[in-house]
Amino acid sequence: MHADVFRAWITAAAAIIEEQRDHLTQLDAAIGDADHGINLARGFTAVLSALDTAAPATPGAVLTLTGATLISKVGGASGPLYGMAFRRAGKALGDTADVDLPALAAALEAALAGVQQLGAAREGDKTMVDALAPATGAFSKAIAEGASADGALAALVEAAQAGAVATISMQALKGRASYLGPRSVGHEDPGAASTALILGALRDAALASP
Amino acid sequence: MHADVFRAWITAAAAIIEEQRDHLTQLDAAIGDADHGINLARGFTAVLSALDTAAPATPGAVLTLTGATLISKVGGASGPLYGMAFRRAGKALGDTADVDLPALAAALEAALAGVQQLGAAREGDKTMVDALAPATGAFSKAIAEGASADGALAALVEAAQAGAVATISMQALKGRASYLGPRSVGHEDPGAASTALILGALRDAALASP
Amino acid sequence: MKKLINSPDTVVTDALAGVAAAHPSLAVDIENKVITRAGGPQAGKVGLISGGGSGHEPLHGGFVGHGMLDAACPGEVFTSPVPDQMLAATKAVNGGAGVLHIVKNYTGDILNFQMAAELAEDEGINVVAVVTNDDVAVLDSLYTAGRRGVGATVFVEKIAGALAEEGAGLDKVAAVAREVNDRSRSFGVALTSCTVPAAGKPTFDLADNEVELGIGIHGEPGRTRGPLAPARDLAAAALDAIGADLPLSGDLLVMVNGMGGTPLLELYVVFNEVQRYLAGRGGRVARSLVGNYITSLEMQGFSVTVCQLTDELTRLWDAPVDTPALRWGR
Amino acid sequence: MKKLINSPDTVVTDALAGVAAAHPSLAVDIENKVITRAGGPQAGKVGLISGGGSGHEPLHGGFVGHGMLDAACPGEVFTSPVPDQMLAATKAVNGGAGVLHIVKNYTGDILNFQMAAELAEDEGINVVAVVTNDDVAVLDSLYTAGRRGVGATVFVEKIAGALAEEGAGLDKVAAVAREVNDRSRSFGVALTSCTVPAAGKPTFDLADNEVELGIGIHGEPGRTRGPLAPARDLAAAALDAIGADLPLSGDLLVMVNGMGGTPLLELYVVFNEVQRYLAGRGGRVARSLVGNYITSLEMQGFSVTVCQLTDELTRLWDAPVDTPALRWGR
Ligand SMILES: Nc1ncnc2c1ncn2[C@@H]1O[C@H](COP(=O)(O)OP(=O)(O)O)[C@@H](O)[C@H]1O
Ligand SMILES: Nc1ncnc2c1ncn2[C@@H]1O[C@H](COP(=O)(O)OP(=O)(O)O)[C@@H](O)[C@H]1O
Ligand SMILES: [Mg+2]
Ligand SMILES: [Mg+2]
Ligand SMILES: [Mg+2]
Ligand SMILES: [Mg+2]
Repeated sequence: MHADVFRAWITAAAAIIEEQRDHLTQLDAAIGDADHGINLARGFTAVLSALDTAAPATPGAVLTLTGATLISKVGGASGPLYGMAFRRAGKALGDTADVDLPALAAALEAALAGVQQLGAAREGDKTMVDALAPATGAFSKAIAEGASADGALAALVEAAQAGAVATISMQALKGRASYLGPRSVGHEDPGAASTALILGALRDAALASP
Repeated sequence: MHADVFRAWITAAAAIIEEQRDHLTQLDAAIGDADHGINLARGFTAVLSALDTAAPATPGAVLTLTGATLISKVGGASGPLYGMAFRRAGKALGDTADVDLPALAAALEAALAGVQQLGAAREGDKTMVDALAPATGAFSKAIAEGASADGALAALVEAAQAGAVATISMQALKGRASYLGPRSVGHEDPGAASTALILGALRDAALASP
Repeated sequence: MKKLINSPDTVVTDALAGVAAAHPSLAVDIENKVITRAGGPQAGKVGLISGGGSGHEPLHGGFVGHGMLDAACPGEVFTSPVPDQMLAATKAVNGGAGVLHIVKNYTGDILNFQMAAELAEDEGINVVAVVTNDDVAVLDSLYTAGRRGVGATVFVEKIAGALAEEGAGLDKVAAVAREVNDRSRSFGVALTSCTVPAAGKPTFDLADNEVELGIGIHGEPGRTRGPLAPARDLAAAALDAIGADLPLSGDLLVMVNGMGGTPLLELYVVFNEVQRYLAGRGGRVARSLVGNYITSLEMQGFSVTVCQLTDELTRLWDAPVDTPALRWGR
Repeated sequence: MKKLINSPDTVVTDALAGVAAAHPSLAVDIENKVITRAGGPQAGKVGLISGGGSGHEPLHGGFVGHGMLDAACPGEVFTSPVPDQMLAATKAVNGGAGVLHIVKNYTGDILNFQMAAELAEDEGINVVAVVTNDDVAVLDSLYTAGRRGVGATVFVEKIAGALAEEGAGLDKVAAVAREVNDRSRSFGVALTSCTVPAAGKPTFDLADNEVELGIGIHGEPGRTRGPLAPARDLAAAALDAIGADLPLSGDLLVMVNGMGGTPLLELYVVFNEVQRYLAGRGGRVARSLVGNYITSLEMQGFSVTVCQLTDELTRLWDAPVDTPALRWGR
């Protein structure tokens, strides 16, 4: 997969975030402060224009610029966390022009590591990690088992979506939702939901690529 | 009529004002600042305890103390105006122990004169004057024509009530309601309404007297 | 009705007890509802008192202190105080040089202060009353009780207070108070109504897409109702009304005042539009206030007050003031 | 949604333009959203910066000035600012003696300030971060992101700012900031919700007879919901929670803070109950603030913050301060 696929990914992610903006904000209103969709929509809009201006040549450069822009434009908890995720993924890809599935898996593992290093959340804490961790795990496992691109990407997205849904029954231990204690149970974590959307955009972009 | 009749009047007035408190306040909400009923209820409550403590011996003293207490306790526009009205009425009665109808009529004329001197409102300005002026006029006229106490007091109250209702179609030229200009038309003036109630209480007290 | 009170009957006295506890520089007579400077009257200094209904805080009690008022008498919520309070305040601040009554133009305030002044004169105290009437939303004609006194009252209290602090006589202090009022105009806009505690329900209703243009500080309706519009348009509506009555050029003292329930963030948005509008017409915001200074309980909305400055008025505005709500220079 | 804005996207920058126009003593970089003192960095003085989401005004921009902050960086409404802003502010106020970051304990603020500090260190600027976490409504345990930083932030900014103004070094300034935070606790109560402009609807719903006990400044739900109660009981609920974590005896600095939509009249009613409660437990209100200092847009409600004073902290509290929202002594 070349740089254009990754640009397509970010473009698709920006589109679905914009579309789901109010939904994500409402999820955040229930257990946070009602700005997650607003934050990410603002961030990805800035990312798109940054990609237009800089037109990075490699997959790694696309993701690194995406991460840096999110850090500069989003704020809140999700800005640094998603920013770190994309930057680490970009750095992991180095300057290869054509990314294969194992390299993509390694990049996603690096993204997860970056999020956990910065935010110190573990699986079960009711955060984006609960979507990202199972997703990367399922993706790497599928690839190791020799799955096709379709199969591996399907596994990635299914695991992310299942992980996001699973946060509904969790009590938040990190982030703003943790202030609610037991009252956080019964609501889907907005960051986990946005992670599932962003990984869904990755699958769509990758499958659309020749 | 002796002092007890006048005490009975003020007691009955306090009761009806308390009962109509919210209605008067709502009338004031429509074209003023939603406190007329509250103001008068506070004032007449204070008047009752003042009458209990001082137990004035003459009709004039009852009304003078009523006026002084309203001035001290009500505030707003209606406090000084009703206060002046009762004080002037009390002074007009002097220290007679037994007030006849002509003396009562003269006292009410003095009350009206006091209100107009202080507030400079004329009939038609949509104020308490529009209830008080026709009422005193009708009362004096009935007495001059030799009407019975019942008849004269009935004329007093009917004219006051008709005057209050007539304020509905007036545009306010005085007081807070005047800020509304033409928008003040269509609402009954709260002070005219309370004047009709207070004069109604006078009739009841006078008729109840032996 | 959702309010932080113990009961509608005690809200004013409970708040006064809070004022007493919060501000050692003030002396508060809770029973008679009079707030004075702790120091007592200053011999030879003109005393300044004002008063009006409660619910407009920090006006007037928050402006008692060095360089501004000597005393304030708060009435019940939205109801002018009674002559007894005003007389007590007048006596408490009389340092022998006479007392200025600063009265907002409402029938109730006028009548009660008038009676208080007569009582004070009977006790040999020289009283001059200055009436503020800066609200251009009301046409000043034979067909109304006259323009209402609103934001200019804050300017009058500050500037007349500064001159009195310098030792000027009663006539001079009254003259500068009248001058400030004459050079000032205001206009208010409400986004929501407010609820008088004892009434228990909102004074008026506004639809979600409506604003009241020309609102009074007691929730008296204004000139017209209009659609909810961007801050730029609402600021322009207020300034158009003011500009029709007062030239908006030259050095100006401008207050963008919150009605009590409007966030400071929004007041700064309005102030930005106000200063842009004025700049476009040759007006220079030489001095300004942005915040809650003369409020209407929890009402959301704003008012704009503009005063044409002179060098002398600017000097007096800049003079030291030390009150709970306005403080600089010491 | 009824707000005095031009559009949700421009509310923060429009307000910053208003701040710039209203306060000549401040320099406002509207594009980068950084408010600094007009003077620029003072050689040899420790620089103090803070920042956080907008919607809490006057916090933090209203506290920039002599004796308090050197700079503030406002984020979008209820969203922490980004590292770029914090870095720009840090560079702008660095007088060579290092820079103190005053950070309220929220994941977003922590992470963004952390990144900014790393970037600043890369540029050779010595940065120390002090995190405020005074909100007792949140249990400080492994099961939460830790207590939130609320009202104590105002005390920290004032007192650390005073010490920095005296020329103390970064370590000493950071130490007193931590001391103030350690000696302070807060608890908030909401009567109504608030609406983030870009969201367009209230963050949460409260029934007409309900209050949220332990509300956060971004409308985060608190410990529990309770019935609307008299001010006396709500004040007691807040102080019971604070007293469970901090002895309430001795000389205290007490703030009764409005959430933005509560009238000052009601805040004084609450303050009266607070001081009576404290007096009953041997606490003396030695210093106090009553008003809107750390708000949540138009939310109605209050918070109480109590700080155990020492002679040194009292001295630093009394030191001159000259900012838009807090001013005395000059
Ligand atoms: N420590 C953390 N580790 C990982 N993710 C986190 C952490 N804290 C918060 N998050 C994620 O951030 C999301 C909230 O993002 P957002 O609403 O944009 O920021 P804020 O909470 O500052 O308003 C949460 O739903 C959660 O998924
Ligand atoms: N100038 C006046 N002359 C006579 N009556 C007046 C005048 N101004 C106001 N009023 C009466 O006072 C009433 C309002 O009283 P109230 O609401 O208690 O005082 P306020 O208007 O100060 O709130 C009006 O309904 C009107 O009848
Ligand atoms: Mg959020
Ligand atoms: Mg009224
Ligand atoms: Mg009134
Ligand atoms: Mg946020």
